Amino acid sequence: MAHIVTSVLENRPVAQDYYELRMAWPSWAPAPQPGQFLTLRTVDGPVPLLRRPFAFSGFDRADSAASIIYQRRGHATTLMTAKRPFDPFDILAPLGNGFPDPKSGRRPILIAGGIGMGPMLFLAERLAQTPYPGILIIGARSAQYLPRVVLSRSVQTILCTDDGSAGRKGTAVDIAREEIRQEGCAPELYLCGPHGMLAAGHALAEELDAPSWVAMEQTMGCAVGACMGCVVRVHGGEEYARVCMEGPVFDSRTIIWT
Amino acid sequence: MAHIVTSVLENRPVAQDYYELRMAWPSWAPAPQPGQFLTLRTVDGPVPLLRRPFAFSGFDRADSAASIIYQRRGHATTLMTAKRPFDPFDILAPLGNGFPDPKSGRRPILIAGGIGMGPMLFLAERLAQTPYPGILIIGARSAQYLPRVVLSRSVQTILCTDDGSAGRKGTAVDIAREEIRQEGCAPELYLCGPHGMLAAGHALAEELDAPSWVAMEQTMGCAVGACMGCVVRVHGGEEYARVCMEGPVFDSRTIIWT
Amino acid sequence: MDLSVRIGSGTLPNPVGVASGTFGYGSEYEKLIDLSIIGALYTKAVTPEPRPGNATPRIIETAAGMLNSIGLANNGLAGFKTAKIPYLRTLPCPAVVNVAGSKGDDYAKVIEELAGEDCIWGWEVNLSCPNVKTGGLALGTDPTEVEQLTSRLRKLSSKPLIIKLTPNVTDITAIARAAESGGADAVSCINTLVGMVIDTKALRPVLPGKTGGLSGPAILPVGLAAVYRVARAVTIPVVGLGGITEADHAIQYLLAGAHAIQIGTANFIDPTVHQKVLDGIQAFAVLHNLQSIPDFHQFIE
Amino acid sequence: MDLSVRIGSGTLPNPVGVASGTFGYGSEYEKLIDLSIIGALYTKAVTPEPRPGNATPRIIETAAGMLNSIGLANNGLAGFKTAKIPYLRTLPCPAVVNVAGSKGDDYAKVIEELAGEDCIWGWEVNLSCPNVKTGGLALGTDPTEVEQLTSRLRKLSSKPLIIKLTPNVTDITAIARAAESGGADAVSCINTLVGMVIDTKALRPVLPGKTGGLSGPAILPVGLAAVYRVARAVTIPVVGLGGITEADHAIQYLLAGAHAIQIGTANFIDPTVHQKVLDGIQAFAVLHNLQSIPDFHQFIE
Ligand SMILES: Cc1cc2nc3c(=O)[nH]c(=O)nc-3n(C[C@H](O)[C@H](O)[C@H](O)COP(=O)(O)OP(=O)(O)OC[C@H]3O[C@@H](n4cnc5c(N)ncnc54)[C@H](O)[C@@H]3O)c2cc1C
Ligand SMILES: Cc1cc2nc3c(=O)[nH]c(=O)nc-3n(C[C@H](O)[C@H](O)[C@H](O)COP(=O)(O)OP(=O)(O)OC[C@H]3O[C@@H](n4cnc5c(N)ncnc54)[C@H](O)[C@@H]3O)c2cc1C
Ligand SMILES: Cc1cc2nc3c(=O)[nH]c(=O)nc-3n(C[C@H](O)[C@H](O)[C@H](O)COP(=O)(O)O)c2cc1C
Ligand SMILES: Cc1cc2nc3c(=O)[nH]c(=O)nc-3n(C[C@H](O)[C@H](O)[C@H](O)COP(=O)(O)O)c2cc1C
Ligand code: FES
Ligand code: FES
Repeated sequence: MAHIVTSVLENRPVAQDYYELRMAWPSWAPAPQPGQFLTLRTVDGPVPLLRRPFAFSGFDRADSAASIIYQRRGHATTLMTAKRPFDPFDILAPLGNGFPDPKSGRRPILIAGGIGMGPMLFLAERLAQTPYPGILIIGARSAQYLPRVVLSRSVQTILCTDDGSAGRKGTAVDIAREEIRQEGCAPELYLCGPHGMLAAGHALAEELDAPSWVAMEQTMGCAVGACMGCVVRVHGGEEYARVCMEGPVFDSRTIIWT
Repeated sequence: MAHIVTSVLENRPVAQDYYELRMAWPSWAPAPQPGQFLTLRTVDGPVPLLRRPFAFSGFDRADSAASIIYQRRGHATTLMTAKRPFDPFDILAPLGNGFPDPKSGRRPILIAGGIGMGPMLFLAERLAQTPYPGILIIGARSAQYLPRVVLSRSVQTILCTDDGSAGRKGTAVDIAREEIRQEGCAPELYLCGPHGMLAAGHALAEELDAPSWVAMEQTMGCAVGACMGCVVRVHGGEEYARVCMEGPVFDSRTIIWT
Repeated sequence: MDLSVRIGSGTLPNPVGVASGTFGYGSEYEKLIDLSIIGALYTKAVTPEPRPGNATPRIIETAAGMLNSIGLANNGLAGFKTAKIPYLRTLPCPAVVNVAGSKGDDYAKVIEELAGEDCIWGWEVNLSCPNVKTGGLALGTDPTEVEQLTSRLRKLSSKPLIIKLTPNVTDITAIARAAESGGADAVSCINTLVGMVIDTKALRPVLPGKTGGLSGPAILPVGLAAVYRVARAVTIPVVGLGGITEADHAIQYLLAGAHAIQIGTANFIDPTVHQKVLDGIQAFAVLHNLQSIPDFHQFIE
Repeated sequence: MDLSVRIGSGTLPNPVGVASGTFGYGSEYEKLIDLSIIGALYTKAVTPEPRPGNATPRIIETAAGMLNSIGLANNGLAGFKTAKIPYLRTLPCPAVVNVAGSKGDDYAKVIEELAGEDCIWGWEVNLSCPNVKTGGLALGTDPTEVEQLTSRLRKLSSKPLIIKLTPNVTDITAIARAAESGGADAVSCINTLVGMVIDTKALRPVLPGKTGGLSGPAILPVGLAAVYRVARAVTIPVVGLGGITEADHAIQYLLAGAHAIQIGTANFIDPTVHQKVLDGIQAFAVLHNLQSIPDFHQFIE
């Protein structure tokens, strides 16, 4: 984990309300892993006050560049859309734990929804370079929210939309279930997206008795484990776990799904 | 007085840390007079919170344009330097009373210092079109603070600097005293600038038994007379007068100079 | 939807008022906005004697807020009668006179002398102004005093009597209950928080009176917590204020239990804020099919 | 210049501390900053029993501030001893243990059990946490209770004893004087203000516990006013905090009468803030030729 003041390289729309921001990555800084995140400051002043967390969507050591994909939602993300190449970019990174490798013999099924697409793209690209490449399933409400421009040819990708306006019609978890059945594989699930999608993914994993990993979200204060602000309820001795330290990636069976 | 959402036409540096911002002036809006001011909002959010007051430095009915000259000081004025042509510009204007015409037979001597230059340029241009043109004396700390690019050829102008790096050496009030002595005229003083300069101008007016008008400054809340925030101490029945309503222009003899 | 708000013997046409000290007596804003849409205009404080107010500067901006130390500057009762009453008679919205002083007699005197004025809709009793030295703490910090003063003032007028609460107390609900027992028709909260800013270049407090009253967006959460608690402690209506700059904030106050709200500092920033807030409240009511203001209170326990 | 600060039997190397609850126990930040420049590290609150903390979300941003409702989440005394004490032994700066509880016995228990630990420099007694229900108001709102508890704790340890004051009281100076009479070596103020935010889409308070504690730039003027008044009410040192995000703010606290300061929320925003504040204080001292911290107090009456 480091405090890095780097610069923006590129900031471009990739789907409706979604942007990809690439930043220079200093050689001394630790390399981000899929599932890890950064927190960034949008302004020098007191509004917006807190740093905002975003998962890495890619990292390229050769290009010395890392990227995130973000959705314009409120004040901070709106300010982010105005960032231009060479603007300074103040981040804490890399934070959190990242996704584990799939267990041997397991077929990685990567399920992404909404702002969860970033880390899944990153993980999919990584796995594509290993002997155990995954299937990436990206779900969106409708066609315009699909980030077509950032998709990689080296990753087996399935697009789906709730309204059927592009790709297959259905939720990403439903499509995953179909794919797994069709392939007849022993899957390992990786999920990032809205809470309901993660819960559905966990239910699918239980159904299939498969390992599954979910990247959780929670409003953050410090993002370094100090404030106890970002917790989620987990089974076991401690009632809560910190998303920024024990997570953001959790074995879905440790989470108390309510 | 009106709430006007207009647009920026031009925003250019005119001296070190000084900028001139021209804005479109809607035909329905009342015409600003020399000495009057506007208040503007720099952002939609809560920081900076309050509107900031600036005196008009010019108004051209034919061009449908008004202008201000502002100095970059703190948060709001720094944000103002980033305004571009066609940016929306939210103002309340015109506010305050404005300068009166000179009394008959009097020679208008206009004394400007620092951020006081705007209203003096405006007044000087106005008087230049009357049978009683004035002398405009602009004082600055040194050469780079003199707004040469905005000076009008139709106005008799004297520049002076504290350090003698440009124009005559001395304070604007000292130079005014010299000019008046040399001309042997019956002057009427108009002043805008730092508090100390206004007080010195008042002392000069007393010395010469001349009428004198000062444009005062005070931190403002509402700028429309409602909050009693912007007062200055005055002689007479009421202990205080509001800069935004009874001013910003006062007969210098009504002010309690401390 | 019925936007009206009943407070004691009176009814306000809508819940969106403008706060004392931020809107003068109305005339200052009439060129900028249509005063007839204002639910209630709370005047600048009136004291028995004229007050020049405090030394300057009186205002300083803070992070998402401002400090003021105006010091109850006003023309006094006599000045109010000659200079302001004639204007209030022409006002197209209800006028609530904000009453202030340094002791009980001051408040009584103002209400007694103005009680017969038809153009006055009601009273808002400012027990909380932190700018005036009443020998230490503000009058409105002691429940017993508040109850006594309220019942004294209650006898002087049958017009709606609103007690304005200061947030600078240990338990604002105790003060609110005291006002209720004393016969108040409503309480309004919050007044400003005590604050200070020091000029590290000049090496002195920015405000000559050292401390001032903090208002604006910064205090919104404090006002909301106060209104939430007070609304659960009393049965009379609560008028909520503090930090409202947009409709969403006003709706938060109504959801928290307020029957009406006031806009203060935001008037300085956007003269059209009143209209926007009123429109937003109506749109929210339509969205959730609310028939009247008390319907806003059903959502939050 | 001598940056050290004497509090009771102890001395802090410099006046810039990091506030309880915002810096964990230090380990969380050691990868980001040099902990040896920290004047005092105030730990997350320690209670006798482990506490899981409150339901989520626990944090919500407000205008220039944030509300938190962490709920004193901590491992309890036993957990603190096994999991944190070994780390504190390696800490290159003084560690002040922030002590919390719901009743007097809780505080006494924590201090009694930890009194022998050499790695603990002193105690900060949090009487003000608004997140924990102690049957209504916080413990630290009643002067008599504060004096009694302070003198009880005083007897348990000779290490510096700092009483942390809540701003949610009518008269913070009365509480400060009570702490002084009880034998406190210093008071620190302020803790968070009670605040609330309502989600008008979800139609419920954002924080499940409804209210939370407001911190950050928004509360700077409130903290400064409190420190200014408290510093004039007691003779023991005052540790100032609330809303500090830059050196200028810290200097304002020192000018107002504080002997030391703490940085809270700002740690989340800029991990290098501590260094910047310390540098700024030193530059200010050089500019004005100040020899020691009390020299900051000469400017403002
Ligand atoms: C570990 C993690 C990874 C994330 N990765 C991504 C990503 O890759 N792409 C993406 O678009 N978004 C991501 N988010 C969400 C992103 O942080 C929020 O969308 C962003 O903070 C919104 O800020 P805003 O000011 O625009 O909106 P606001 O109006 O402030 O808030 C909009 C929403 O974002 C949430 N939010 C606000 N502040 C924070 C905060 N400090 N921490 C967490 N959530 C907050 C709010 O609860 C609200 O639901 C991630 C969040 C977490 C916790
Ligand atoms: C009637 C009037 C006319 C003015 N005309 C001009 C002008 O023509 N050109 C020009 O450059 N400046 C003018 N000023 C001053 C200008 O308003 C301030 O420089 C500006 O508000 C600074 O804002 P900031 O955020 O950049 O600086 P800040 O850091 O906020 O403040 C810098 C200085 O400006 C003062 N200031 C801040 N807010 C206000 C406010 N709401 N009202 C008044 N003063 C404030 C502060 O007291 C401080 O001394 C005028 C002021 C008044 C009252
Ligand atoms: C400049 C100013 C003057 C004020 N004067 C008064 C007053 O005379 N009487 C009063 O009861 N409240 C007064 N207040 C307090 C406001 O009415 C209101 O309670 C407070 O500002 C909080 O609301 P806001 O955050 O919307 O401004 C004043 C506030 C400001 C900013
Ligand atoms: C997330 C968070 C947790 C906190 N936890 C504690 C605590 O355990 N004990 C305590 O005394 N104060 C606690 N505080 C209060 C801070 O120590 C400090 O008093 C307050 O935040 C004001 O300072 P600031 O504005 O610099 O943050 C906490 C504050 C925050 C933001
Ligand atoms: S955000 Fe502070 S512990 Fe995770
Ligand atoms: S700024 Fe409000 S009266 Fe002048």
